[in-house]
Amino acid sequence: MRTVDLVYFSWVRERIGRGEERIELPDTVLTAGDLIRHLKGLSEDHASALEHENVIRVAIDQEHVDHDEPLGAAREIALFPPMTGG
Amino acid sequence: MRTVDLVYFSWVRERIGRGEERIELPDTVLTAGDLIRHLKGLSEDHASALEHENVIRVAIDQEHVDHDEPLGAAREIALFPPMTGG
Amino acid sequence: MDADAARDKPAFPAASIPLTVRVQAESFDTAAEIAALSHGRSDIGALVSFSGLCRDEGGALAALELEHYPGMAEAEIRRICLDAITRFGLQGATAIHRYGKIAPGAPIVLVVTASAHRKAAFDGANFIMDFLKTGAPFWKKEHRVDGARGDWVSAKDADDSACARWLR
Amino acid sequence: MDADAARDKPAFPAASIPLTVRVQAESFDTAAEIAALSHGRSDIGALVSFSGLCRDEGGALAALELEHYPGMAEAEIRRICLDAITRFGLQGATAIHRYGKIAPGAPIVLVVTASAHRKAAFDGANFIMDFLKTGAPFWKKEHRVDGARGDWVSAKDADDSACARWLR
Repeated sequence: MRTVDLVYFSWVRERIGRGEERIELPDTVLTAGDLIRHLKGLSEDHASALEHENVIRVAIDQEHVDHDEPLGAAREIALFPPMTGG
Repeated sequence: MRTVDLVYFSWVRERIGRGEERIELPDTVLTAGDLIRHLKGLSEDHASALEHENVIRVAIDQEHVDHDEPLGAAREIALFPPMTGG
Repeated sequence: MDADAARDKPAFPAASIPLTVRVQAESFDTAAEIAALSHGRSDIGALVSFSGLCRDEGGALAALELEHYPGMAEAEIRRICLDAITRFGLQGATAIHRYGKIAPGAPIVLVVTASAHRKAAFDGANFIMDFLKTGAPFWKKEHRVDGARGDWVSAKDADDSACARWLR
Repeated sequence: MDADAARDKPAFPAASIPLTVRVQAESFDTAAEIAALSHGRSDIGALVSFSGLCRDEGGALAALELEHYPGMAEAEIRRICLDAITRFGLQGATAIHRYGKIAPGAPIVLVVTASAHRKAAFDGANFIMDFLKTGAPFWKKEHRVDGARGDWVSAKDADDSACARWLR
Protein backbone atom coordinates (compact mmCIF):
# COMPACT_ATOMS: atom_id res chain seq x y z
CA MET A 1 0.00 0.00 0.00
CA ARG A 2 1.14 3.51 -0.80
CA THR A 3 -0.40 6.95 -0.62
CA VAL A 4 -1.04 9.22 -3.62
CA ASP A 5 -2.73 12.57 -4.11
CA LEU A 6 -5.38 12.62 -6.80
CA VAL A 7 -6.71 15.77 -8.47
CA TYR A 8 -9.76 15.97 -10.72
CA PHE A 9 -10.90 18.58 -13.21
CA SER A 10 -13.97 19.58 -15.21
CA TRP A 11 -16.83 17.03 -15.30
CA VAL A 12 -14.61 14.35 -13.74
CA ARG A 13 -14.35 16.62 -10.69
CA GLU A 14 -18.07 17.43 -10.75
CA ARG A 15 -19.17 13.81 -11.01
CA ILE A 16 -16.79 12.57 -8.30
CA GLY A 17 -17.97 15.47 -6.17
CA ARG A 18 -14.58 16.78 -5.10
CA GLY A 19 -11.45 18.34 -6.65
CA GLU A 20 -8.89 16.25 -4.80
CA GLU A 21 -8.45 13.35 -2.47
CA ARG A 22 -5.64 11.32 -0.93
CA ILE A 23 -6.00 7.55 -1.25
CA GLU A 24 -4.14 4.37 -0.37
CA LEU A 25 -3.21 2.32 -3.43
CA PRO A 26 -2.92 -1.49 -3.30
CA ASP A 27 0.34 -2.83 -4.70
CA THR A 28 -1.57 -4.41 -7.59
CA VAL A 29 -2.27 -0.95 -9.06
CA LEU A 30 0.73 -0.48 -11.35
CA THR A 31 -0.34 1.73 -14.27
CA ALA A 32 -2.54 4.75 -14.91
CA GLY A 33 -5.13 2.38 -16.41
CA ASP A 34 -5.01 0.19 -13.30
CA LEU A 35 -5.64 3.29 -11.21
CA ILE A 36 -8.74 4.26 -13.21
CA ARG A 37 -10.20 0.75 -12.84
CA HIS A 38 -9.38 0.74 -9.12
CA LEU A 39 -11.08 4.10 -8.58
CA LYS A 40 -14.26 2.91 -10.33
CA GLY A 41 -14.70 0.42 -7.46
CA LEU A 42 -14.54 3.11 -4.78
CA SER A 43 -18.03 4.61 -5.20
CA GLU A 44 -20.91 5.09 -7.60
CA ASP A 45 -19.72 8.65 -8.23
CA HIS A 46 -16.24 7.44 -9.16
CA ALA A 47 -17.76 4.77 -11.41
CA SER A 48 -19.96 7.35 -13.13
CA ALA A 49 -17.13 9.84 -13.61
CA LEU A 50 -14.74 7.27 -15.05
CA GLU A 51 -17.30 5.14 -16.93
CA HIS A 52 -15.77 5.74 -20.37
CA GLU A 53 -12.16 4.95 -19.50
CA ASN A 54 -10.82 5.72 -22.96
CA VAL A 55 -11.74 9.42 -22.80
CA ILE A 56 -10.10 9.95 -19.40
CA ARG A 57 -6.71 11.70 -19.61
CA VAL A 58 -4.05 11.17 -16.97
CA ALA A 59 -1.18 13.38 -15.87
CA ILE A 60 1.50 12.16 -13.45
CA ASP A 61 3.26 14.95 -11.59
CA GLN A 62 1.88 17.41 -14.15
CA GLU A 63 2.97 15.59 -17.32
CA HIS A 64 0.59 13.82 -19.70
CA VAL A 65 0.92 10.02 -19.75
CA ASP A 66 -0.77 7.14 -21.57
CA HIS A 67 -2.93 4.63 -19.67
CA ASP A 68 -0.19 2.02 -19.81
CA GLU A 69 2.31 4.31 -18.07
CA PRO A 70 3.61 2.88 -14.76
CA LEU A 71 2.71 5.10 -11.83
CA GLY A 72 6.26 4.75 -10.49
CA ALA A 73 6.96 7.16 -7.65
CA ALA A 74 4.09 9.45 -8.61
CA ARG A 75 3.13 11.99 -5.94
CA GLU A 76 0.26 13.74 -7.73
CA ILE A 77 -1.96 12.07 -10.30
CA ALA A 78 -4.57 14.08 -12.21
CA LEU A 79 -7.60 12.69 -14.03
CA PHE A 80 -9.58 14.83 -16.43
CA PRO A 81 -11.56 14.87 -19.70
CA PRO A 82 -10.08 15.95 -23.06
CA MET A 83 -8.95 19.55 -22.85
CA THR A 84 -10.85 22.42 -24.45
CA GLY A 85 -8.67 25.48 -23.91
CA GLY A 86 -7.41 27.91 -26.52
CA MET B 1 -1.84 57.54 -84.02
CA ARG B 2 -3.14 57.96 -80.49
CA THR B 3 -1.78 59.43 -77.28
CA VAL B 4 -1.16 57.46 -74.08
CA ASP B 5 0.35 58.29 -70.73
CA LEU B 6 3.09 55.94 -69.60
CA VAL B 7 4.30 55.54 -66.02
CA TYR B 8 7.40 53.67 -64.92
CA PHE B 9 8.49 52.34 -61.54
CA SER B 10 11.56 50.97 -59.77
CA TRP B 11 14.52 50.13 -62.01
CA VAL B 12 12.43 50.51 -65.16
CA ARG B 13 11.94 54.14 -64.13
CA GLU B 14 15.61 54.57 -63.24
CA ARG B 15 16.91 53.10 -66.50
CA ILE B 16 14.51 55.06 -68.71
CA GLY B 17 15.47 58.14 -66.72
CA ARG B 18 11.96 59.44 -66.00
CA GLY B 19 8.83 58.40 -64.11
CA GLU B 20 6.33 59.26 -66.81
CA GLU B 21 5.98 60.37 -70.38
CA ARG B 22 3.23 60.94 -72.92
CA ILE B 23 3.79 59.32 -76.31
CA GLU B 24 2.07 58.92 -79.64
CA LEU B 25 1.33 55.29 -80.48
CA PRO B 26 1.25 54.04 -84.10
CA ASP B 27 -1.91 52.11 -84.96
CA THR B 28 0.17 48.93 -85.34
CA VAL B 29 0.72 48.82 -81.56
CA LEU B 30 -2.22 46.71 -80.39
CA THR B 31 -1.18 44.82 -77.26
CA ALA B 32 0.88 45.41 -74.11
CA GLY B 33 3.64 43.28 -75.67
CA ASP B 34 3.54 45.39 -78.87
CA LEU B 35 3.95 48.49 -76.69
CA ILE B 36 7.06 47.11 -74.95
CA ARG B 37 8.67 46.29 -78.31
CA HIS B 38 7.75 49.70 -79.69
CA LEU B 39 9.26 51.49 -76.68
CA LYS B 40 12.55 49.59 -77.06
CA GLY B 41 13.02 51.39 -80.39
CA LEU B 42 12.63 54.86 -78.87
CA SER B 43 16.05 55.19 -77.19
CA GLU B 44 18.99 53.27 -75.79
CA ASP B 45 17.64 53.88 -72.29
CA HIS B 46 14.26 52.40 -73.19
CA ALA B 47 15.98 49.43 -74.82
CA SER B 48 18.10 48.85 -71.72
CA ALA B 49 15.16 49.14 -69.30
CA LEU B 50 12.96 46.77 -71.28
CA GLU B 51 15.68 44.38 -72.51
CA HIS B 52 14.23 41.33 -70.76
CA GLU B 53 10.65 41.66 -71.93
CA ASN B 54 9.37 38.65 -70.02
CA VAL B 55 10.09 40.17 -66.61
CA ILE B 56 8.32 43.45 -67.38
CA ARG B 57 4.88 43.71 -65.79
CA VAL B 58 2.15 45.86 -67.33
CA ALA B 59 -0.88 47.54 -65.76
CA ILE B 60 -3.55 49.22 -67.86
CA ASP B 61 -5.52 51.88 -66.00
CA GLN B 62 -4.19 50.43 -62.73
CA GLU B 63 -5.08 46.78 -63.32
CA HIS B 64 -2.54 44.04 -64.02
CA VAL B 65 -2.66 42.63 -67.57
CA ASP B 66 -0.79 39.97 -69.54
CA HIS B 67 1.43 40.95 -72.48
CA ASP B 68 -1.18 39.76 -74.99
CA GLU B 69 -3.84 42.09 -73.55
CA PRO B 70 -5.16 44.60 -76.13
CA LEU B 71 -4.47 48.19 -75.08
CA GLY B 72 -8.04 49.13 -76.01
CA ALA B 73 -8.95 52.60 -74.82
CA ALA B 74 -6.17 52.64 -72.21
CA ARG B 75 -5.42 56.09 -70.79
CA GLU B 76 -2.58 55.18 -68.41
CA ILE B 77 -0.20 52.31 -68.97
CA ALA B 78 2.36 51.35 -66.30
CA LEU B 79 5.51 49.31 -66.84
CA PHE B 80 7.46 47.93 -63.90
CA PRO B 81 9.53 44.99 -62.64
CA PRO B 82 8.10 42.18 -60.46
CA MET B 83 6.79 43.62 -57.22
CA THR B 84 8.60 43.25 -53.90
CA GLY B 85 6.26 44.72 -51.31
CA GLY B 86 4.97 43.12 -48.15
CA MET C 1 8.05 20.91 -12.19
CA ASP C 2 5.94 23.63 -10.62
CA ALA C 3 4.93 26.85 -12.29
CA ASP C 4 7.53 29.02 -10.61
CA ALA C 5 10.33 26.63 -11.52
CA ALA C 6 9.10 26.58 -15.12
CA ARG C 7 9.06 30.35 -15.20
CA ASP C 8 12.61 30.72 -13.98
CA LYS C 9 14.20 27.83 -15.83
CA PRO C 10 16.36 28.94 -18.76
CA ALA C 11 14.83 27.92 -22.05
CA PHE C 12 17.24 25.30 -23.45
CA PRO C 13 18.00 24.94 -26.38
CA ALA C 14 16.86 28.48 -26.98
CA ALA C 15 18.22 30.13 -23.87
CA SER C 16 18.58 33.57 -25.38
CA ILE C 17 15.20 33.61 -27.14
CA PRO C 18 12.62 35.73 -25.31
CA LEU C 19 9.77 33.52 -24.13
CA THR C 20 6.89 34.75 -22.01
CA VAL C 21 4.28 32.33 -20.70
CA ARG C 22 1.51 33.43 -18.35
CA VAL C 23 -1.65 31.82 -17.01
CA GLN C 24 -3.82 34.40 -15.32
CA ALA C 25 -7.38 35.40 -14.42
CA GLU C 26 -7.03 39.04 -15.45
CA SER C 27 -7.25 40.27 -19.04
CA PHE C 28 -4.17 41.29 -20.98
CA ASP C 29 -3.06 44.05 -23.31
CA THR C 30 -2.53 42.44 -26.71
CA ALA C 31 -0.87 45.56 -28.02
CA ALA C 32 1.63 45.78 -25.18
CA GLU C 33 2.53 42.10 -25.54
CA ILE C 34 3.19 42.44 -29.27
CA ALA C 35 5.23 45.58 -28.68
CA ALA C 36 7.24 43.94 -25.89
CA LEU C 37 8.32 41.11 -28.17
CA SER C 38 9.68 43.39 -30.88
CA HIS C 39 10.77 46.45 -28.91
CA GLY C 40 14.29 47.62 -29.64
CA ARG C 41 15.02 44.79 -32.05
CA SER C 42 15.86 45.07 -35.74
CA ASP C 43 16.46 41.38 -36.50
CA ILE C 44 12.76 40.50 -36.56
CA GLY C 45 11.09 40.51 -39.96
CA ALA C 46 7.74 38.99 -39.08
CA LEU C 47 5.43 39.18 -36.09
CA VAL C 48 2.25 37.13 -35.94
CA SER C 49 -0.35 37.39 -33.21
CA PHE C 50 -3.37 35.21 -32.59
CA SER C 51 -6.09 36.30 -30.18
CA GLY C 52 -8.81 33.88 -29.23
CA LEU C 53 -11.93 35.71 -28.03
CA CYS C 54 -15.10 34.60 -26.29
CA ARG C 55 -17.97 34.53 -28.82
CA ASP C 56 -21.53 35.15 -27.69
CA GLU C 57 -22.93 32.35 -29.91
CA GLY C 58 -25.60 34.54 -31.39
CA GLY C 59 -26.46 36.08 -28.04
CA ALA C 60 -27.09 32.76 -26.23
CA LEU C 61 -23.87 32.78 -24.22
CA ALA C 62 -23.57 34.87 -21.04
CA ALA C 63 -19.99 33.83 -20.29
CA LEU C 64 -17.41 31.11 -20.57
CA GLU C 65 -15.84 29.75 -17.42
CA LEU C 66 -12.36 28.32 -17.80
CA GLU C 67 -11.06 25.80 -15.33
CA HIS C 68 -7.36 25.00 -15.37
CA TYR C 69 -4.75 22.81 -13.70
CA PRO C 70 -2.54 25.31 -11.85
CA GLY C 71 1.15 24.74 -12.45
CA MET C 72 0.72 22.16 -15.20
CA ALA C 73 -1.11 24.64 -17.43
CA GLU C 74 1.86 26.97 -17.51
CA ALA C 75 4.42 24.15 -17.70
CA GLU C 76 2.63 22.55 -20.65
CA ILE C 77 2.29 25.81 -22.59
CA ARG C 78 5.98 26.46 -21.95
CA ARG C 79 6.90 23.02 -23.33
CA ILE C 80 4.82 23.68 -26.45
CA CYS C 81 6.39 27.11 -27.00
CA LEU C 82 9.92 25.74 -26.60
CA ASP C 83 9.10 23.04 -29.17
CA ALA C 84 7.89 25.74 -31.55
CA ILE C 85 10.95 27.94 -31.00
CA THR C 86 13.27 25.03 -31.82
CA ARG C 87 11.21 23.64 -34.68
CA PHE C 88 10.62 26.91 -36.55
CA GLY C 89 13.67 28.89 -35.42
CA LEU C 90 11.52 31.54 -33.78
CA GLN C 91 13.20 34.66 -32.42
CA GLY C 92 10.65 35.06 -29.64
CA ALA C 93 7.27 33.85 -28.43
CA THR C 94 4.59 34.93 -25.99
CA ALA C 95 1.65 32.84 -24.84
CA ILE C 96 -0.95 34.01 -22.34
CA HIS C 97 -4.02 32.00 -21.34
CA ARG C 98 -6.74 33.18 -19.00
CA TYR C 99 -8.87 31.21 -16.58
CA GLY C 100 -12.04 32.05 -14.67
CA LYS C 101 -15.17 33.72 -16.02
CA ILE C 102 -14.80 35.43 -19.38
CA ALA C 103 -17.47 37.61 -20.97
CA PRO C 104 -18.38 37.58 -24.69
CA GLY C 105 -15.99 39.78 -26.65
CA ALA C 106 -13.20 39.38 -24.10
CA PRO C 107 -9.89 37.67 -24.90
CA ILE C 108 -9.15 34.11 -23.72
CA VAL C 109 -5.77 33.39 -25.23
CA LEU C 110 -2.96 35.27 -26.95
CA VAL C 111 -0.04 33.83 -28.88
CA VAL C 112 2.62 36.06 -30.45
CA THR C 113 5.55 34.75 -32.48
CA ALA C 114 8.54 36.59 -33.92
CA SER C 115 10.83 35.40 -36.67
CA ALA C 116 13.08 36.63 -39.46
CA HIS C 117 10.56 35.38 -42.03
CA ARG C 118 6.83 35.22 -42.39
CA LYS C 119 6.31 31.47 -42.82
CA ALA C 120 8.08 30.56 -39.57
CA ALA C 121 6.10 33.14 -37.60
CA PHE C 122 2.76 31.94 -39.02
CA ASP C 123 3.61 28.26 -38.62
CA GLY C 124 4.91 28.81 -35.10
CA ALA C 125 1.73 30.56 -33.96
CA ASN C 126 -0.45 27.89 -35.56
CA PHE C 127 1.61 25.07 -34.03
CA ILE C 128 1.43 26.59 -30.56
CA MET C 129 -2.35 27.02 -30.82
CA ASP C 130 -2.87 23.48 -32.18
CA PHE C 131 -1.01 21.87 -29.30
CA LEU C 132 -2.27 24.31 -26.70
CA LYS C 133 -5.87 23.39 -27.56
CA THR C 134 -5.29 19.66 -27.18
CA GLY C 135 -2.52 19.59 -24.57
CA ALA C 136 -2.81 22.50 -22.18
CA PRO C 137 -5.02 21.56 -19.21
CA PHE C 138 -7.95 23.98 -19.58
CA TRP C 139 -11.65 23.17 -19.75
CA LYS C 140 -14.43 25.49 -20.89
CA LYS C 141 -17.91 25.57 -19.41
CA GLU C 142 -20.71 27.59 -20.98
CA HIS C 143 -22.97 29.87 -18.95
CA ARG C 144 -26.09 30.59 -20.93
CA VAL C 145 -28.11 33.81 -21.00
CA ASP C 146 -31.34 31.91 -20.18
CA GLY C 147 -29.77 30.78 -16.90
CA ALA C 148 -29.88 27.11 -17.90
CA ARG C 149 -27.20 24.93 -16.36
CA GLY C 150 -24.14 25.33 -18.54
CA ASP C 151 -22.48 22.50 -20.39
CA TRP C 152 -18.84 21.62 -20.59
CA VAL C 153 -17.59 22.28 -24.10
CA SER C 154 -16.75 19.04 -25.92
CA ALA C 155 -13.31 18.46 -27.39
CA LYS C 156 -13.30 18.38 -31.19
CA ASP C 157 -11.78 15.61 -33.30
CA ALA C 158 -10.74 18.39 -35.67
CA ASP C 159 -8.40 19.71 -32.98
CA ASP C 160 -6.60 16.36 -32.83
CA SER C 161 -6.29 16.24 -36.62
CA ALA C 162 -4.88 19.75 -36.58
CA CYS C 163 -2.05 18.48 -34.38
CA ALA C 164 -1.52 15.39 -36.50
CA ARG C 165 -0.54 17.51 -39.53
CA TRP C 166 2.67 18.58 -37.77
CA LEU C 167 3.73 14.92 -37.42
CA ARG C 168 3.61 14.21 -41.15
CA MET D 1 -10.69 53.24 -60.41
CA ASP D 2 -8.69 55.75 -58.43
CA ALA D 3 -7.73 55.42 -54.81
CA ASP D 4 -10.50 57.61 -53.43
CA ALA D 5 -13.15 55.77 -55.40
CA ALA D 6 -11.75 52.47 -54.13
CA ARG D 7 -11.87 53.74 -50.57
CA ASP D 8 -15.50 54.83 -50.73
CA LYS D 9 -16.90 52.01 -52.79
CA PRO D 10 -19.03 49.59 -50.76
CA ALA D 11 -17.35 46.23 -50.46
CA PHE D 12 -19.56 43.91 -52.51
CA PRO D 13 -20.19 40.99 -51.86
CA ALA D 14 -19.27 41.72 -48.28
CA ALA D 15 -20.83 45.14 -47.89
CA SER D 16 -21.30 44.95 -44.14
CA ILE D 17 -17.87 43.49 -43.35
CA PRO D 18 -15.46 46.10 -41.97
CA LEU D 19 -12.54 46.53 -44.35
CA THR D 20 -9.80 49.10 -43.87
CA VAL D 21 -7.11 49.56 -46.52
CA ARG D 22 -4.48 52.28 -46.26
CA VAL D 23 -1.29 53.10 -48.14
CA GLN D 24 0.70 55.71 -46.27
CA ALA D 25 4.16 57.08 -45.54
CA GLU D 26 3.67 57.44 -41.80
CA SER D 27 3.95 54.55 -39.34
CA PHE D 28 0.88 52.94 -37.79
CA ASP D 29 -0.29 51.73 -34.43
CA THR D 30 -0.63 47.96 -34.69
CA ALA D 31 -2.40 47.80 -31.36
CA ALA D 32 -4.99 50.39 -32.30
CA GLU D 33 -5.69 48.69 -35.62
CA ILE D 34 -6.25 45.30 -33.96
CA ALA D 35 -8.47 46.90 -31.33
CA ALA D 36 -10.49 48.79 -33.94
CA LEU D 37 -11.35 45.59 -35.78
CA SER D 38 -12.73 43.83 -32.70
CA HIS D 39 -14.04 46.73 -30.61
CA GLY D 40 -17.60 46.29 -29.40
CA ARG D 41 -18.09 42.97 -31.17
CA SER D 42 -18.80 39.61 -29.59
CA ASP D 43 -19.20 37.52 -32.74
CA ILE D 44 -15.46 37.34 -33.43
CA GLY D 45 -13.68 34.26 -32.11
CA ALA D 46 -10.29 34.69 -33.73
CA LEU D 47 -8.09 37.66 -34.58
CA VAL D 48 -4.81 37.21 -36.43
CA SER D 49 -2.32 39.97 -37.09
CA PHE D 50 0.78 39.91 -39.25
CA SER D 51 3.35 42.68 -39.03
CA GLY D 52 6.18 42.82 -41.54
CA LEU D 53 9.15 44.74 -40.16
CA CYS D 54 12.31 46.13 -41.74
CA ARG D 55 15.24 43.87 -40.77
CA ASP D 56 18.74 45.33 -40.48
CA GLU D 57 20.34 42.33 -42.23
CA GLY D 58 22.96 41.87 -39.56
CA GLY D 59 23.63 45.60 -39.32
CA ALA D 60 24.37 46.09 -43.05
CA LEU D 61 21.09 47.82 -43.88
CA ALA D 62 20.58 51.52 -43.11
CA ALA D 63 17.03 51.67 -44.46
CA LEU D 64 14.59 50.29 -46.99
CA GLU D 65 12.99 52.66 -49.46
CA LEU D 66 9.61 51.61 -50.76
CA GLU D 67 8.34 52.97 -54.05
CA HIS D 68 4.68 52.47 -54.91
CA TYR D 69 2.14 53.12 -57.64
CA PRO D 70 -0.25 55.61 -56.03
CA GLY D 71 -3.89 54.66 -56.47
CA MET D 72 -3.23 51.21 -57.89
CA ALA D 73 -1.47 50.11 -54.70
CA GLU D 74 -4.56 50.72 -52.60
CA ALA D 75 -6.97 49.40 -55.24
CA GLU D 76 -4.99 46.17 -55.60
CA ILE D 77 -4.76 45.54 -51.85
CA ARG D 78 -8.48 46.20 -51.59
CA ARG D 79 -9.19 43.63 -54.33
CA ILE D 80 -7.04 41.06 -52.51
CA CYS D 81 -8.77 41.70 -49.16
CA LEU D 82 -12.24 41.42 -50.71
CA ASP D 83 -11.19 38.10 -52.26
CA ALA D 84 -10.03 36.90 -48.83
CA ILE D 85 -13.22 38.06 -47.09
CA THR D 86 -15.36 36.13 -49.57
CA ARG D 87 -13.15 33.07 -49.75
CA PHE D 88 -12.65 32.55 -46.02
CA GLY D 89 -15.82 34.15 -44.68
CA LEU D 90 -13.87 36.75 -42.74
CA GLN D 91 -15.76 39.07 -40.38
CA GLY D 92 -13.31 41.90 -40.92
CA ALA D 93 -9.92 42.77 -42.38
CA THR D 94 -7.38 45.57 -42.18
CA ALA D 95 -4.37 46.02 -44.45
CA ILE D 96 -1.92 48.88 -44.19
CA HIS D 97 1.21 49.25 -46.31
CA ARG D 98 3.79 52.00 -45.98
CA TYR D 99 5.94 53.63 -48.62
CA GLY D 100 9.00 55.87 -48.43
CA LYS D 101 12.08 55.37 -46.29
CA ILE D 102 11.74 52.84 -43.47
CA ALA D 103 14.36 52.28 -40.77
CA PRO D 104 15.39 48.86 -39.42
CA GLY D 105 12.96 47.71 -36.73
CA ALA D 106 10.10 49.81 -38.13
CA PRO D 107 6.91 48.28 -39.55
CA ILE D 108 6.30 48.05 -43.32
CA VAL D 109 3.02 46.22 -43.55
CA LEU D 110 0.18 45.15 -41.28
CA VAL D 111 -2.61 42.69 -42.00
CA VAL D 112 -5.31 41.91 -39.45
CA THR D 113 -8.12 39.41 -40.02
CA ALA D 114 -11.14 38.58 -37.88
CA SER D 115 -13.27 35.48 -38.07
CA ALA D 116 -15.48 33.22 -35.99
CA HIS D 117 -12.84 30.50 -36.13
CA ARG D 118 -9.08 30.30 -36.03
CA LYS D 119 -8.36 28.58 -39.34
CA ALA D 120 -10.20 31.17 -41.43
CA ALA D 121 -8.41 34.04 -39.67
CA PHE D 122 -4.96 32.43 -40.16
CA ASP D 123 -5.66 31.43 -43.77
CA GLY D 124 -7.10 34.85 -44.56
CA ALA D 125 -4.05 36.70 -43.27
CA ASN D 126 -1.68 34.35 -45.10
CA PHE D 127 -3.65 34.65 -48.34
CA ILE D 128 -3.67 38.44 -48.19
CA MET D 129 0.10 38.54 -47.57
CA ASP D 130 0.84 36.02 -50.36
CA PHE D 131 -1.05 38.03 -52.96
CA LEU D 132 0.01 41.40 -51.59
CA LYS D 133 3.68 40.45 -52.03
CA THR D 134 3.28 39.44 -55.66
CA GLY D 135 0.41 41.68 -56.76
CA ALA D 136 0.51 44.99 -54.91
CA PRO D 137 2.66 47.53 -56.79
CA PHE D 138 5.47 48.19 -54.30
CA TRP D 139 9.21 47.92 -54.86
CA LYS D 140 11.91 47.83 -52.20
CA LYS D 141 15.33 49.42 -52.55
CA GLU D 142 18.07 48.81 -50.00
CA HIS D 143 20.14 51.63 -48.54
CA ARG D 144 23.31 50.21 -47.05
CA VAL D 145 25.17 51.40 -43.96
CA ASP D 146 28.46 51.65 -45.91
CA GLY D 147 26.83 54.20 -48.20
CA ALA D 148 27.17 51.94 -51.24
CA ARG D 149 24.56 52.46 -53.93
CA GLY D 150 21.53 50.45 -52.88
CA ASP D 151 20.07 47.62 -54.90
CA TRP D 152 16.48 46.93 -55.77
CA VAL D 153 15.33 43.84 -53.93
CA SER D 154 14.70 40.93 -56.31
CA ALA D 155 11.36 39.18 -56.44
CA LYS D 156 11.48 35.62 -55.13
CA ASP D 157 10.17 32.57 -56.98
CA ALA D 158 9.06 31.32 -53.57
CA ASP D 159 6.57 34.18 -53.40
CA ASP D 160 4.93 33.03 -56.62
CA SER D 161 4.74 29.44 -55.39
CA ALA D 162 3.16 30.67 -52.17
CA CYS D 163 0.33 32.13 -54.24
CA ALA D 164 0.01 29.01 -56.36
CA ARG D 165 -0.96 26.92 -53.34
CA TRP D 166 -4.28 28.78 -53.09
CA LEU D 167 -5.15 27.74 -56.65
CA ARG D 168 -4.89 24.00 -55.95
